Amino acid sequence: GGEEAAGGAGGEKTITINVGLLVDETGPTSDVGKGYALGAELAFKYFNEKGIYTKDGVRVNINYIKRDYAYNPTTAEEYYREFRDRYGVIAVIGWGTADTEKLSDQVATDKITYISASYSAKLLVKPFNFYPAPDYSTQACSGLAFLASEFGQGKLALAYDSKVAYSRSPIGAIKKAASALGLQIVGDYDLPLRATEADAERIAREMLSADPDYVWCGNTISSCSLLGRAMAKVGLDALLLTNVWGFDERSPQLIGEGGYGKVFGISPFIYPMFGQDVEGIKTIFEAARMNGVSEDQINLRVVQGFVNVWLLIKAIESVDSQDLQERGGEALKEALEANTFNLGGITADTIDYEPGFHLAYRKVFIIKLGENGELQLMGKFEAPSEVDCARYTIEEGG
Amino acid sequence: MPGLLEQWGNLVFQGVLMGLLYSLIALGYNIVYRVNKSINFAVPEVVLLAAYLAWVASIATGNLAAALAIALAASIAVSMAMERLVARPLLGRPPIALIGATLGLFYMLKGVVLIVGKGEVAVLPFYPEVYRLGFLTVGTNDVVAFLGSIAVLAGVVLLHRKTSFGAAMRGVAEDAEGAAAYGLPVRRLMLAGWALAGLVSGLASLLLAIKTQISPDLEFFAIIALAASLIAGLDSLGGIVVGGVFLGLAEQVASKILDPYLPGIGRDIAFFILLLVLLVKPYGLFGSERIERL
Amino acid sequence: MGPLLNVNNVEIMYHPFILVIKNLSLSVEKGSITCLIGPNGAGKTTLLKAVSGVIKYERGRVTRGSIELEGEDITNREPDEIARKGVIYVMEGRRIFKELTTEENLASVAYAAGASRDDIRSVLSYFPRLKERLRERAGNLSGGEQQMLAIAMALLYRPKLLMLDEPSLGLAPKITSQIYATIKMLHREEGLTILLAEQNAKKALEISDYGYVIENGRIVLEGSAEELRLDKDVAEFYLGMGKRTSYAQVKWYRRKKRWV
Amino acid sequence: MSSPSTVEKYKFDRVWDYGELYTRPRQIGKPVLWTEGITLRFGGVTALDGVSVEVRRGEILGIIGPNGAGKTSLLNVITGVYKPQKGKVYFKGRDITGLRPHQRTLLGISRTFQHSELFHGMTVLENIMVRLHPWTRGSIIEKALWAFRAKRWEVEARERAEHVIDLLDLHKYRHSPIGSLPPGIQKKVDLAGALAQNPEVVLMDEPMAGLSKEEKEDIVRAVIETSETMHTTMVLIEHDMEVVTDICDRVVVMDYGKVIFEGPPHEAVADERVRKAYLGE
Amino acid sequence: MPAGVFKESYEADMAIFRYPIHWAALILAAAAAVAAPFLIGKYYLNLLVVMMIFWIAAIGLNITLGLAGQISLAHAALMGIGAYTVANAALHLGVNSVVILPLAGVAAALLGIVLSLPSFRLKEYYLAMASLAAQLILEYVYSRIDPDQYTPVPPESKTLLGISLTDPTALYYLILAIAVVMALAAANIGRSSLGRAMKAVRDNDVAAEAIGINVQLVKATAFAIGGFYAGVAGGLYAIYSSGIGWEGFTLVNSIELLGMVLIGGPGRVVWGSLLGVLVMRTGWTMMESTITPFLVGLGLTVIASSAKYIVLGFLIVAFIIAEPEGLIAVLRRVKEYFRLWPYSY
Ligand SMILES: Nc1ncnc2c1ncn2[C@@H]1O[C@H](COP(=O)(O)OP(=O)(O)OP(=O)(O)O)[C@@H](O)[C@H]1O
Ligand SMILES: Nc1ncnc2c1ncn2[C@@H]1O[C@H](COP(=O)(O)OP(=O)(O)OP(=O)(O)O)[C@@H](O)[C@H]1O
Ligand SMILES: [Mg+2]
Ligand SMILES: [Mg+2]
Repeated sequence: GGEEAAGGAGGEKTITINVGLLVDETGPTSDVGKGYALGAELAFKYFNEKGIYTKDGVRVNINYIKRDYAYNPTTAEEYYREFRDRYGVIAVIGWGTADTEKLSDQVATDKITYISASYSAKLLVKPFNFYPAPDYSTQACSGLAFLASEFGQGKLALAYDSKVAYSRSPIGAIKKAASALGLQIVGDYDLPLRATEADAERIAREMLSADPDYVWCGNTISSCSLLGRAMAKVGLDALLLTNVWGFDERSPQLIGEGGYGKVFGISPFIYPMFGQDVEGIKTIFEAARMNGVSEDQINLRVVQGFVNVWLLIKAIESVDSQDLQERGGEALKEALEANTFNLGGITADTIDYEPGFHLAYRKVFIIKLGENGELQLMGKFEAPSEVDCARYTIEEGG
Repeated sequence: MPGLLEQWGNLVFQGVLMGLLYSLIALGYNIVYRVNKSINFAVPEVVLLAAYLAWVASIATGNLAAALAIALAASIAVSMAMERLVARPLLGRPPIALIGATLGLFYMLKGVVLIVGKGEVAVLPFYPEVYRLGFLTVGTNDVVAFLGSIAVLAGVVLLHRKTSFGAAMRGVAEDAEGAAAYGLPVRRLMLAGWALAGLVSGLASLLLAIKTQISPDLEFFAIIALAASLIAGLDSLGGIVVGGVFLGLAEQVASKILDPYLPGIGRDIAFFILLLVLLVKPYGLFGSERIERL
Repeated sequence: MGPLLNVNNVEIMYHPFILVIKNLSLSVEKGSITCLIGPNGAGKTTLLKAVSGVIKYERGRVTRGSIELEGEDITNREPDEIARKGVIYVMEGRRIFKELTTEENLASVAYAAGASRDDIRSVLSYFPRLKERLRERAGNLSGGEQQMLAIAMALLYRPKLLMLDEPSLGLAPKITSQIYATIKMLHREEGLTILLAEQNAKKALEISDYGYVIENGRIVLEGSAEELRLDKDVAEFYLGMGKRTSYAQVKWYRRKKRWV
Repeated sequence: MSSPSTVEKYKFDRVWDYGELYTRPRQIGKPVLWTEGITLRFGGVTALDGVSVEVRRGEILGIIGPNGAGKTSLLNVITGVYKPQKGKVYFKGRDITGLRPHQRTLLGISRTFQHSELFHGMTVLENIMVRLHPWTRGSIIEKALWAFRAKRWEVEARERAEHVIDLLDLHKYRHSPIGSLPPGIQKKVDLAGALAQNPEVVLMDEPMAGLSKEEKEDIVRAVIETSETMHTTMVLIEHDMEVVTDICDRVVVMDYGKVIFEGPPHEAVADERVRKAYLGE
Repeated sequence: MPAGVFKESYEADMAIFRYPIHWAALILAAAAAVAAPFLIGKYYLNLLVVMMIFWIAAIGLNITLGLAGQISLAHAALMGIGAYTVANAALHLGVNSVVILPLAGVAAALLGIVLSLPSFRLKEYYLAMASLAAQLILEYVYSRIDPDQYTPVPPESKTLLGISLTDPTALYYLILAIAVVMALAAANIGRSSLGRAMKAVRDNDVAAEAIGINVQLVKATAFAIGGFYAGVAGGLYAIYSSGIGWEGFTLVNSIELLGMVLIGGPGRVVWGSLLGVLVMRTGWTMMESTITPFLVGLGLTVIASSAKYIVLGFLIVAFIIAEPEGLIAVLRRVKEYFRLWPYSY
């Protein structure tokens, strides 16, 4: 809970709550982790500044505690304990898949709302875990659905690191959904997160013999862009679809001419570059300006951080102070499940959780690496409702 | 069957190429060992630092050549600093002390690298052209890396083989006090050794950055290179090429053949091999045994 | 002509405050063989280490007095600098690079001494035994061969002053004689100046012109080799001459019980 | 190749009570340790070339020979540090060629080293006590609890150590680390350790090299005392002919890996080959 | 030896607690340890728990590395096997996780013996790299048996005599007891003849064999004991945490453990290890809540997150250069100072 405090602007009553911010700024995912952390901090500062008010109009001041766990779940747990036992947080803004899944049962018993940047489907059924996006499986299926409908049915090859929870998480669902989407799986390739160019080239060459029309890359940007490059080098003429962490503003540079017009990325959120007239993106730029952060630093990862915090704040704004102080995380959870949220139109669809199944929505944006090397927004898509990829993953998870 | 030829031909070429890059980094380890009887566990971070500096500088100056020069200078400077501030005070201390200290340096440099490179994934402004030579597909980056690494390897090996410089270094490494008594310029030799190592690591990292992309994973690449240098034997130079190329090939072949059964084994195969080799030949394939008389 | 080396009442300490040499003075004439004799722990090695500068590597230093080579002060200088001035120290216990081959041992010193392949060849001509074992790793040479190698390495500098520390340590009588023969020959043919530290006083005094007796850090006696040989204390304690009591007769040790 | 367990431990508790031993004079008995045609090669070098020597119970045997003759190598073959290409080593009529060094120690063969091989991380006392480890008693658990057999053993070992500390008069240095000791003392500690093992045969590799006359006398004293009181068989490699001629019952002279003479010291000194190969006068 | 304290038997001379002052210190420490839960908050209590867990692990490594001189970069992997033993037994067989602890230790000890095989032929750097290879290989194996990077440890398995160990205080006392016992055991082994044999092997293994020490046996024992400690520590970690994943036991963690031993004092098995843990583990966690915000406060946000690496690395290097015997030596000097203090006895 949070302690009361008189004062604040015009002597109004304000309460302060503690929120943990668990990020990776020095670990293997720090390239994106830094942006995410920046976005989250911007949001906290911005909204604290603008003023956060509970349903009954009490001002809430969020005091966030940032910890860098370097993508090591063990460390993550230690910091989580610090959040809980030392600062008594009622919510945590988290990061990776392994650590979030690891903590998911703990937060349920501690009744702490946990909003992560890991969109793993397993978290959908965890009572206190949320994220303002579709799960990886749904995202992947929606992306594939787009390919199938846009470029026709065809053969699909999968490349991912089977050692890593995040890369593996949507694979089962994809395999299950493929036929329904009119795709035929022609190969499973182990592409390590730490792949070298040689590895990528080898895999691309092996794909040649399977001759796929589409390739799914389930890794992060470094190996996915290497794969894109390699495909061009070996002359594999297929379309590469990468999931949310495998593609962003850097991709044109990393992949190079070879991939122009051939690579597609998925994102639950609008890229800042396409969002000049989107309300939420404007808000982010404003927040950046207020904190002296230059606009060119605002990329997809910043947006991801920002919206996670934003969602939390929306939840706070839809409970009343009494409830917030007494039931803390639990109140937030219920609020999140009870209402629908719109984060200034950044998300591909309005957020609507149902109790016990926290799937925010099913649409995703598709971004294309255009022939001219510019990114193009292809629009929003979603898989037909009968292919329920989230369910597939949850069921296989057992 | 052309398909097969193309598959394996290119696989072998890429394997050998990666192998040469491994050898190059391994060289950085072995030079230090030959002058200091110590493994420099900080090499991976030196490699990273050089790569990131090159990237940052290339953006700042917009001139690739200048960027590379800066990166090289930096890696040499860092390496010399390590000798001066860490290796030298530890002269005559047991290996474990140096292992510990260089691991400490590893941490320190990691911090610096994070500040410089922000853990980014990046590429140098060097856009390879792709050519098809028969069944081979080579990019200009492949060619540069290939020729570059061979040139450096040859140069260093010759330096040690053809001049008494090499012998002097090893003398210093074995017994600094004795060497001093015979009037060997112990301090200068050690500094020179580390500087050379720094230069090699720098070059290796740049070729690597040109060949593939810059990312924190290069760290792991450099650890595999360490395996290569032990497979060859810490005090051998020529052997390194064998060790490195062997690993480079093994990595690709193993992945190609074993992946269905042991997914992702490729990145770790090096350590299986290392363990096997050491169990059979405790001082590596080409390393010379230590003399232990009573 | 003046002395080649002058040691003016020096005091030598090892880290932190282990005082080993207390103001000691000696001088070495050009072209002479001078020997230091004395029991263990007397400080012979320490003195030679100090002159050659190697003592730095054992965290020791000259704390008082000065060491002069042909009038030039070389106190506490870097060993390699002193070596380049022509003062070479062949350490106690045949310090050679055991992992390196005989050849590489010579090469490594040649690098520092700026000696050519021919120099190496000409030095080897004094040590036929070594020629046969050039490719053998020095650690596998027998004691005598190692001592020869050590001296050969020093000679690559064409030194002004050659300092030998217990060259006969652990060597068979015959080998010892060989080594000393070699030393004498070098002295004769190259006109080398030699400073020799020995416990084997008999041998040492045979070949040297002048001698100093050091006992715990001080010079207790000095004089020409003959004088020393005739001195009866030296005769008794170092040369073991006169009525020597057989080792078999050493009086039986009384067992005494002690607590911790 | 028998494993440590199958080697019956050499009875450690040989009589420690001198009273009656003093009275009984040492007499030289039958061979206790002998080699048959040992040949040892290192690459090109032939260190030992068909060496057959025998050591008789209770005697003090000197081994001399020019440097590189193969004395230390022979010692290392006897103690199992080197494996000979040809030949066998027998101890008390038993072929021990296959045993590992520590097993031979258990049988009652101890040695000292030519160059200081002491353990620098430990004090003099520990250096001596560690020599007794082969006979240690008590399981790891007991050791961890510092109780029962383990504890009793520690005390007993300490007593044994103190005995040899007495013998070689090392009290001053009991708790001082090895590194700082002058070479003379280090040689003594080495010998003390070997004697503490209370062996049947002790092999000494140049125990007096580089020592002053007094120190040599101390060592000789210890050697003679042990030989007289314990009737321990002694093998002594030494370059100092005075010592050898004074205290050895027999000498073996080696040259180029061969035995060139075997017999009483005074004959050796007179022998022509020995003079040529070794004394060089 | 201070005047007034005489020892009339070798036994007394070889005891751990030789002087009254030792006993005094011991009693004080004991009191403090027992009182801790009532004096400090839950968070700090957890820090202590983690600290003691890694203390046990570090003691293990200190025996393998500090006493027997066998460099091991696979110690974290040994912790891993212990942790996985407990976790899987609790998860799949529903075994009480405290009961299974000894087994976790044994499992790790056995793995330790396997890891000791290279040490029969390898030394120094080659041995270090062999163990590094073993570490990475084991990581690969773990990542196969635990692909989700997460094996939960059901809370219901964490009970002792009906007391739930999810309560930090209970867990604290349990681990305190285990840690103290194991520390004492380590100290005893260190001063026993086995300990001396290990030191001998460390200082000069060829000579050690020649004077009658079964070097291979000693090495294997050292690895086994080290493994046992690591295994128990790993098991305790599984009990402490809600679940385990293989990235908890990677090369980085091994290096961390090595750092602890080197900083604290190799060969100073008990206290050296403790100090090392204090600096490397607890210090690290604290840094995040002190140094980083401090730097941010200075407006150095760029370097804030990386600073801790630089600081830690610097600590390691500095200690190794300045204090060969590690932090413990510094403390000993302080102690000497007080020993000479008038009336301190
Ligand atoms: N590195 C050192 N640190 C401290 N004390 C030392 C060091 N080296 C030698 N000593 C001490 O200095 C004294 C003189 O030793 P030194 O070796 O010079 O005598 P020495 O005459 O050469 O004896 P020897 O005849 O055995 O060679 C001895 O007491 C020795 O313990
Ligand atoms: N480990 C080894 N490797 C190679 N050669 C060796 C080895 N040990 C000994 N030798 C060779 O064997 C020969 C005999 O050596 P050894 O040490 O036995 O002679 P030694 O009689 O003990 O001489 P010293 O009196 O100098 O000790 C020498 O030529 C030596 O080079
Ligand atoms: Mg001396
Ligand atoms: Mg010998």
